[in-house]
Amino acid sequence: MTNQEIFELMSRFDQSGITAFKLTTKDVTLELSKGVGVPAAPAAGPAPAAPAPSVAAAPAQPEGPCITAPLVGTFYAASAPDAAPFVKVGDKVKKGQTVCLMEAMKMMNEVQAPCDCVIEAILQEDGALVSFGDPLIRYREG
Amino acid sequence: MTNQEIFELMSRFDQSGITAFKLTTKDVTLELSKGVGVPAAPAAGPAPAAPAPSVAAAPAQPEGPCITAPLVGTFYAASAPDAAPFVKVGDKVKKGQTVCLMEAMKMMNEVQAPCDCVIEAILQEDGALVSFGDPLIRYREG
Amino acid sequence: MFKRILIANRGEIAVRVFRACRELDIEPVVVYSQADAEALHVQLAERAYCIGPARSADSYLNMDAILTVAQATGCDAIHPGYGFLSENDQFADACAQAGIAFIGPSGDVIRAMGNKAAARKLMVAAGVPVVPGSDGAVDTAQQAKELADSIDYPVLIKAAAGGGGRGMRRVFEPDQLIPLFEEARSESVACFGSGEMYLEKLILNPRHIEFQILADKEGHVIQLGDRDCSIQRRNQKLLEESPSKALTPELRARMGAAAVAAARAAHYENAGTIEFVLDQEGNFYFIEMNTRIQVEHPVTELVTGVDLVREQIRIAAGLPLAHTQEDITLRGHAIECRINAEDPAHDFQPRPGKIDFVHLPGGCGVRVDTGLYTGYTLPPFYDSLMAKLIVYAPTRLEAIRRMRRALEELIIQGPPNNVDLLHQILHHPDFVRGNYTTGFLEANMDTLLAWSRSGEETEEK
Amino acid sequence: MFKRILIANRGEIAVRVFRACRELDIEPVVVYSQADAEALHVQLAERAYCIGPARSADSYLNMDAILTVAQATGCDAIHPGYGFLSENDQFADACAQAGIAFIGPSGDVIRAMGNKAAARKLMVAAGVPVVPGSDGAVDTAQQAKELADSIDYPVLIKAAAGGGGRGMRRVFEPDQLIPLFEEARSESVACFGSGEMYLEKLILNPRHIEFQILADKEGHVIQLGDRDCSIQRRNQKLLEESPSKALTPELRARMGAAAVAAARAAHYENAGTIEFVLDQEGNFYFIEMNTRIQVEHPVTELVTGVDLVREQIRIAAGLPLAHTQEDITLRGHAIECRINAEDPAHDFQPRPGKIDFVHLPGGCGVRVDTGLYTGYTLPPFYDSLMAKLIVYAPTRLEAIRRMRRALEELIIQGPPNNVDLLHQILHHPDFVRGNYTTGFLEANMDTLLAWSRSGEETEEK
Repeated sequence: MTNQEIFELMSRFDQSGITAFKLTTKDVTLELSKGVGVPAAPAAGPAPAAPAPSVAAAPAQPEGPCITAPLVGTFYAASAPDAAPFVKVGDKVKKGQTVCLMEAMKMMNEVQAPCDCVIEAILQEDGALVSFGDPLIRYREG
Repeated sequence: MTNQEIFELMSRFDQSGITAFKLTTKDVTLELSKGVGVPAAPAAGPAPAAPAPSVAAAPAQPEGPCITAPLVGTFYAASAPDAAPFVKVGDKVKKGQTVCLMEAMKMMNEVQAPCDCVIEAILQEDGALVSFGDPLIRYREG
Repeated sequence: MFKRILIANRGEIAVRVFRACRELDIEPVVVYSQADAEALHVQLAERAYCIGPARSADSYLNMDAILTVAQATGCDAIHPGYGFLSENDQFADACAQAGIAFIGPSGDVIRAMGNKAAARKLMVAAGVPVVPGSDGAVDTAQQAKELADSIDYPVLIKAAAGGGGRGMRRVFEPDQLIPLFEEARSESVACFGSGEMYLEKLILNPRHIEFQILADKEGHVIQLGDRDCSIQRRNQKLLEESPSKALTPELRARMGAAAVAAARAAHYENAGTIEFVLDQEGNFYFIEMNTRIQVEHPVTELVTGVDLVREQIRIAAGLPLAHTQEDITLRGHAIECRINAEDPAHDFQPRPGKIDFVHLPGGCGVRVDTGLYTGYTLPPFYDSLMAKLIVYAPTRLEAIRRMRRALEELIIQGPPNNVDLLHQILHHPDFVRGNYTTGFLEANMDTLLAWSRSGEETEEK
Repeated sequence: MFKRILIANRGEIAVRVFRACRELDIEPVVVYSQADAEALHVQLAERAYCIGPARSADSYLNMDAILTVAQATGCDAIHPGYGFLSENDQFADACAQAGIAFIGPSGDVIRAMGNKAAARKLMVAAGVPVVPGSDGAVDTAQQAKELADSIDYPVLIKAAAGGGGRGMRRVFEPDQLIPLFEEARSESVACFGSGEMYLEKLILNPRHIEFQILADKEGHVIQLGDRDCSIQRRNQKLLEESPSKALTPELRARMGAAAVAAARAAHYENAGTIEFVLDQEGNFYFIEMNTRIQVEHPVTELVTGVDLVREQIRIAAGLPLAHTQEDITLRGHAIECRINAEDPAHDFQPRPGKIDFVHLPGGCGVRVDTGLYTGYTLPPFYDSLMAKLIVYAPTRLEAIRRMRRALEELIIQGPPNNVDLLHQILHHPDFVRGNYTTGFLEANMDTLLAWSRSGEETEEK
């Protein structure tokens, strides 16, 4: 990998909302990360003064691929308060299988597994309001 | 990887919003990190908008040692409008010899050579108002 | 009073509403698109939710997402700002159905004022002058002639399907009316396949004058004076001031009364704006009503001392107006400049990008409303408004001088912007005299841009 | 009017005067020390000259250097700002001799008001109340007793040479006067080798109230209302407001009249401030006159609408006052917070250094006067004032809430500052009620600092 290629990767990374980057090829490993909530370069962005810290800060970035929220809404791990959760850590699920629900405007939206995979972690609390794009469930393919 | 390549990587990293950088190749591992909240490159200071550029900008830095203005005042290369200048380029002067005058509050202040030296350049125009500390005359010892 | 307000907008207006909430001890909840994760309103907020990807249709126009957040966070009101959902009648209805106060008028009022023909009829009935013309299509040249004779010349003939000047004719002489009407209709038929024609009075060199209105749920309506928004480029306002130099106290009173009558006729509630054109003889005509807070509202705030966003929130909460018409006096003079990320030298192309360094002006009589900060990257998905610079001074000339020095202090390092152009406008003799119409920018753009360039060259020397 | 003004100061006040010059179409010439080459006033100016090294005595107090620049650049006036040479009678004289207008009163007036004893006599003669007491030394305990009986208790006995409370006694009961006087004198003799004693009325829990004055060369004198500057730490003002909550309209009128009388007695010219202490019974006493613009002048500008620095320049140019007393009405409420580079947690140690990032608040009713910018380094040679945050709102409570939100928006990344402390003051019940005296900060400092700390801990969680 040439420096020029690295610069390009750095620049893309820098301008993106991505906070961690790791690339491994046969010859090279490149890891990049950025402080949470810190806008790209020269200076850190404003943060609230006296009151509480910004909730806008992205949640801690889990390692591995995640199923993310397809819309802003309330996260439900189960179909009803008393029911068993759709999935739990260690479960093997099939592509298209429902893994959780997202409620928006009193509509329940089923969220489905993108591939055959094993559930590694449930990243949201049941009943939490979750932003669009936030990670819901971490998995590994298989 | 040459030092030059590393410098380039450091510089890019420094100017970016990236806070951690790790590169591993067959031969080399390079790790860079920055404290969060500390701006990278020093932000450029403000400069005037529509009107003329700032006179405050430091004058072009001459190479070599200079005799600087010991006070703010008017620079005179000669003792009178018609008189020959105290010194001209190429002159050899002795330590303590008067090289120019600075007028402040109608008082003439003689500026003297700090050592035996050869005059290399006269850096101010006759009659110009010169800031404290600004270079007046460039010289080389000898 | 509300406990929690969702701010359904971005940019400087989201920050503006956020500030008003904090000052009223109301908890603001903000939303943002994925492109705005670093935006100032998000950084300031304790509660911020991403409602969708960058595209407005999927985020700031996504009613379901916004209402979902409002309900899940227990918001009792939504402030729509301007643009986006602010004049969307369905959104106002949906808020009402969800039991959340929409900070603005009802869906019915938005619908009524959003339909130009209906609004025009309402105004005519309320005795508010509208631009004279055919209230619908004119079928024959003879009908057109009769109408033109009755409303007096010059008149404008325009094809319903027209565009780009095709199918359009200005008529200054009565004997030209019939031939030009026929010409225009033939052109329209040829170009657009339609012979449907309209006719209206041609307003030469108009001023764009608007009046700020506040109306509460109890039916109290007041006007807060005028704003002159004639400095426009392709209907985009660039600089606004209050009060207008074109109005005499008598004319201001008459237009203000007409604005109040217009708002009453619309059964208006909350803050709104009545837009008029003013011709050179001092005749004014209703154009449209904006049923939301306007970008240029700060100039009114400065000359009246009334915090309009605060009043919007109070009105929506059911409180009566805090001021009577007698309380409102215009004091001093205010000017607003819109600082846009656009390149005047290249046809005003929008220029988003990284802001490497910002230094905002301050001091006596200077207000800045912005979402900018050093290091912020302007996303390319939304409008190019970066900041509003507003000055206030006892007189117009002092305000002009204050704005010049404020623009001179403003530094935005990054993509090109329109600061130099604004600075040149503030030096143009016609602007300084207050002698300008909506044609000012088009007529003077070449001169102004040349001045900007020569300034740059001087600087580079 | 002047053509060119030399600004003989630095920091935010240099920027303030610079702005006023630009707005009056007067060319500003600035000077700076070697430590200030990167300062904002230097960056803004087209003409800037370094007048000496960092040490004030060699630069900002260097009269010859300043006059040299003024003369060589053809300045017809010098604005001294506050501090430095602003109350230096010799400098005012030197300007006059050099034919350059000093923007302030004459050297004679500065001398007269700078001598406390002489100023006190002048005020007594003009009927302005002064703190009752011995006009000079009290020779015997018996004389002290007689004086104390006549001015009423409590009184304060103090040694001329005293300090740190030594040689000082508070006397609340008449029969304690003589024993305490002897005690204090013995202590003074023992500690300082001097038995020279003074006596004055002890003002319990005073308020520091000052009145802004403007006076022109024609002898017109007006007052522009009061400022309450009681929030002080070791005589350093931290937060000021106008109008004071402690004054009734009647008391305000009486104090204002006394301030005008004081300025007239001094044959005052230009902007000045009459400082009073106000006791809990509503008695007020002249303390001193400040013969310059004050740090806290913006609060008066906001409630009166008068640009004081502009007026200073106009007066010095020989123009009559632009306002009569009748023109001046106090409208709304203004508060100023001084943002200092100091660490409240470590005994308010000054903390100069690099400012890595600045984000200043803005929006409705917010004014910032500062020389800060992102990347600026505060030099360690001068005072720790970084910025002044000033808010304006219709009522005091709204102003308090606006200031809170402005402080919440303010971000200065770099060395510690006093923003959290100010934020806590604005939440203290006694402050919110307006129920505070010059003892407020000392009495509440521990609480306020504890609140600041707990806020930080909460944030870190």
